[in-house]
Amino acid sequence: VILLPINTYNRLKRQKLEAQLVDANEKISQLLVYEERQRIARDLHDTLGQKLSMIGLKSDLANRLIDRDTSKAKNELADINQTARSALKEVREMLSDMRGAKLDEELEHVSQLLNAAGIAVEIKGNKELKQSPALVEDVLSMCLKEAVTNVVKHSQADYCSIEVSETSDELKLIIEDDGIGLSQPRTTKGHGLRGISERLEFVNGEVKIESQQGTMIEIKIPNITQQVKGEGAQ
Amino acid sequence: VILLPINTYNRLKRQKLEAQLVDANEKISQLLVYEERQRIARDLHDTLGQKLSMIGLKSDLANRLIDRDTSKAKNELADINQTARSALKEVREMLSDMRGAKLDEELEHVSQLLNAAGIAVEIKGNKELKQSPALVEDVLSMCLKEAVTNVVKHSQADYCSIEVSETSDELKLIIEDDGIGLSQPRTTKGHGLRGISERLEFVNGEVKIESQQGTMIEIKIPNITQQVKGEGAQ
Amino acid sequence: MIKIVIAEDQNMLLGALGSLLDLEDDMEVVGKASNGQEAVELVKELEPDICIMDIEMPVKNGLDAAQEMIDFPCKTIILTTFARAGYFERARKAQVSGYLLKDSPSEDLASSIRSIMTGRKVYAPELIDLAFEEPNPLTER
Ligand SMILES: Nc1ncnc2c1ncn2[C@@H]1O[C@H](COP(=O)(O)OP(=O)(O)OP(=O)(O)O)[C@@H](O)[C@H]1O
Ligand SMILES: Nc1ncnc2c1ncn2[C@@H]1O[C@H](COP(=O)(O)OP(=O)(O)OP(=O)(O)O)[C@@H](O)[C@H]1O
Ligand SMILES: [Mg+2]
Ligand SMILES: [Mg+2]
Ligand SMILES: [Mg+2]
Repeated sequence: VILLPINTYNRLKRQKLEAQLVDANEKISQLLVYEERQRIARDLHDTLGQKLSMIGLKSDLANRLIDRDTSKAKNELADINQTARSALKEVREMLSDMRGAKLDEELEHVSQLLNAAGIAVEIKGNKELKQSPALVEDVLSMCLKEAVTNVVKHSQADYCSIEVSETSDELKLIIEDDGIGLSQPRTTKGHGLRGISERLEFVNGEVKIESQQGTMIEIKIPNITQQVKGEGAQ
Repeated sequence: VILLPINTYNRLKRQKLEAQLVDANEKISQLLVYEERQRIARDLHDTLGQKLSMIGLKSDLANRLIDRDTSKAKNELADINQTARSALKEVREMLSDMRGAKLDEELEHVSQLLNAAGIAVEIKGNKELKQSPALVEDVLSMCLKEAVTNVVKHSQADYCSIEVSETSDELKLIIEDDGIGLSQPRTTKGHGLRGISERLEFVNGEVKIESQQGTMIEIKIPNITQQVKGEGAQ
Repeated sequence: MIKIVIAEDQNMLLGALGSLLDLEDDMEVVGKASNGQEAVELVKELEPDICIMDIEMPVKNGLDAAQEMIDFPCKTIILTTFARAGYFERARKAQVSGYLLKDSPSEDLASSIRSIMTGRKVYAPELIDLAFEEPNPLTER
């Protein structure tokens, strides 16, 4: 007689709690996204907007000055050049600030992806990068994701290995599967491999794909370039 | 004697549930922020980075051309000008995209835009979409914004009507004004109409523009494609 | 001749904007200020037809300055880059004649100035943000 009400009371309380938690956390999610947006918006606002407006006005002015006073026009052009460069640097900085793609997180993510697809996975080498700039880590993580997505989608493999090695000379990522390989006529014109090449270009990296038994994709980013590019990106 | 254990069991279960919920929701939060960042970073990379590099290069070039060929130098300057403006436009769009373009909000926004410009506005049909995927709603809202911006900027109209209709076959948007029409030689090489076409391609939609008295722009997105494309986008 | 005072805290922008408007045959930039306070003083002193102002400036921002000049015969134009929550509303309260993009082509700016001289108001659609005073999601529900 007493047991049931307490049980019910507890159950109801639990259900209410559940609902509250869901609600609260949803709000937190929204808030986080909201704050992130606001932050980015502020950044864009204060720096880029100003610089781009300036470039707009000064190119207008230079154009009109050309026939009247070339040396003044040249001064304006020098300002434009300078402004474009510093704006570009800011874009890079913003990119590296915003990066969410930490390599260790992405490794965890792709492992789960492969597991879910019934493909055994082996991860070798460094899981965390010690000396690579943020932008490089970002690019590498994106390459990892694309390559593993391809393994899951196309390879029919049973096994996939992922190896990361970071030396003072270069950063290397090898993804190898034992699937059907690339030899079959490629059906789709996908964006994956192209995306990998394009982003690697940004950090002077390169990609090599081999396909004998299964597929091997090797990505290299030289360290010297990392530093040069990294300065702007840090 | 019996009461307590059941109570305890319930309490423990509740606590475990609590912890799980907190955990799960925290992950969702992180994921949302992560995805948002990635998306914005991609956008920035693709649009601003490229444009700024181009401005840098072209200002260099113009500087060298100035003494040899002023008319070429002027062309480069016009390109720089155009590029800076379109980059700013993209930043503006990005900022407003970050708000997530819901159709009902966009309708509200464009009404105020038209009001502020002294143009009477009439909105007919569905204000909220029932069955269209997020991507389609996004594209439609963007088209609405571009079209109305054009009405405000170019039409000199007194009246503008906006009609949305969503059937099982297709989604349709008609924007009609009673202004000067498109017949006059178009002065600028704008991005607005091109942007509309480009985004509609994405969802297999089409745009038709008619201009007899005033301007009528009709946008259609077939429903079958919405579903196919929508799956990937949801 | 349309007499103009410009207020902008970014020196390079101030210079470029001034030179561009000076190149128009019917316009003359009679004064340049680097904040809202200076702008108000210059307008009192020089009695221009038009005062063009940036919003974000030290000492006194452009919107506050416009509010202060609400009864002056001089017409004010606000130039800015992005729509920011609440700005447009305040600009309207300050009865500004123009609310325009900082990066609008100089011909467009010049023609907006001319039409403002005839008593019209010109607002750039890109900057109107009334509906979007982005609600904070925590207070929304
Ligand atoms: N590990 C792999 N095993 C077998 N085939 C592969 C593998 N990786 C890529 N391919 C082949 O190469 C093609 C191109 O890959 P890509 O990633 O560029 O495009 P996609 O995966 O088809 O499309 P998207 O990545 O844009 O979704 C694939 O369609 C597939 O045929
Ligand atoms: N509703 C309209 N009434 C009259 N003319 C219009 C209308 N919509 C567009 N136009 C004309 O078509 C041209 C092209 O429009 P589009 O949106 O592509 O470019 P824009 O508005 O000039 O520049 P942007 O959209 O990039 O700011 C405009 O410049 C204008 O001359
Ligand atoms: Mg792929
Ligand atoms: Mg347009
Ligand atoms: Mg300022």
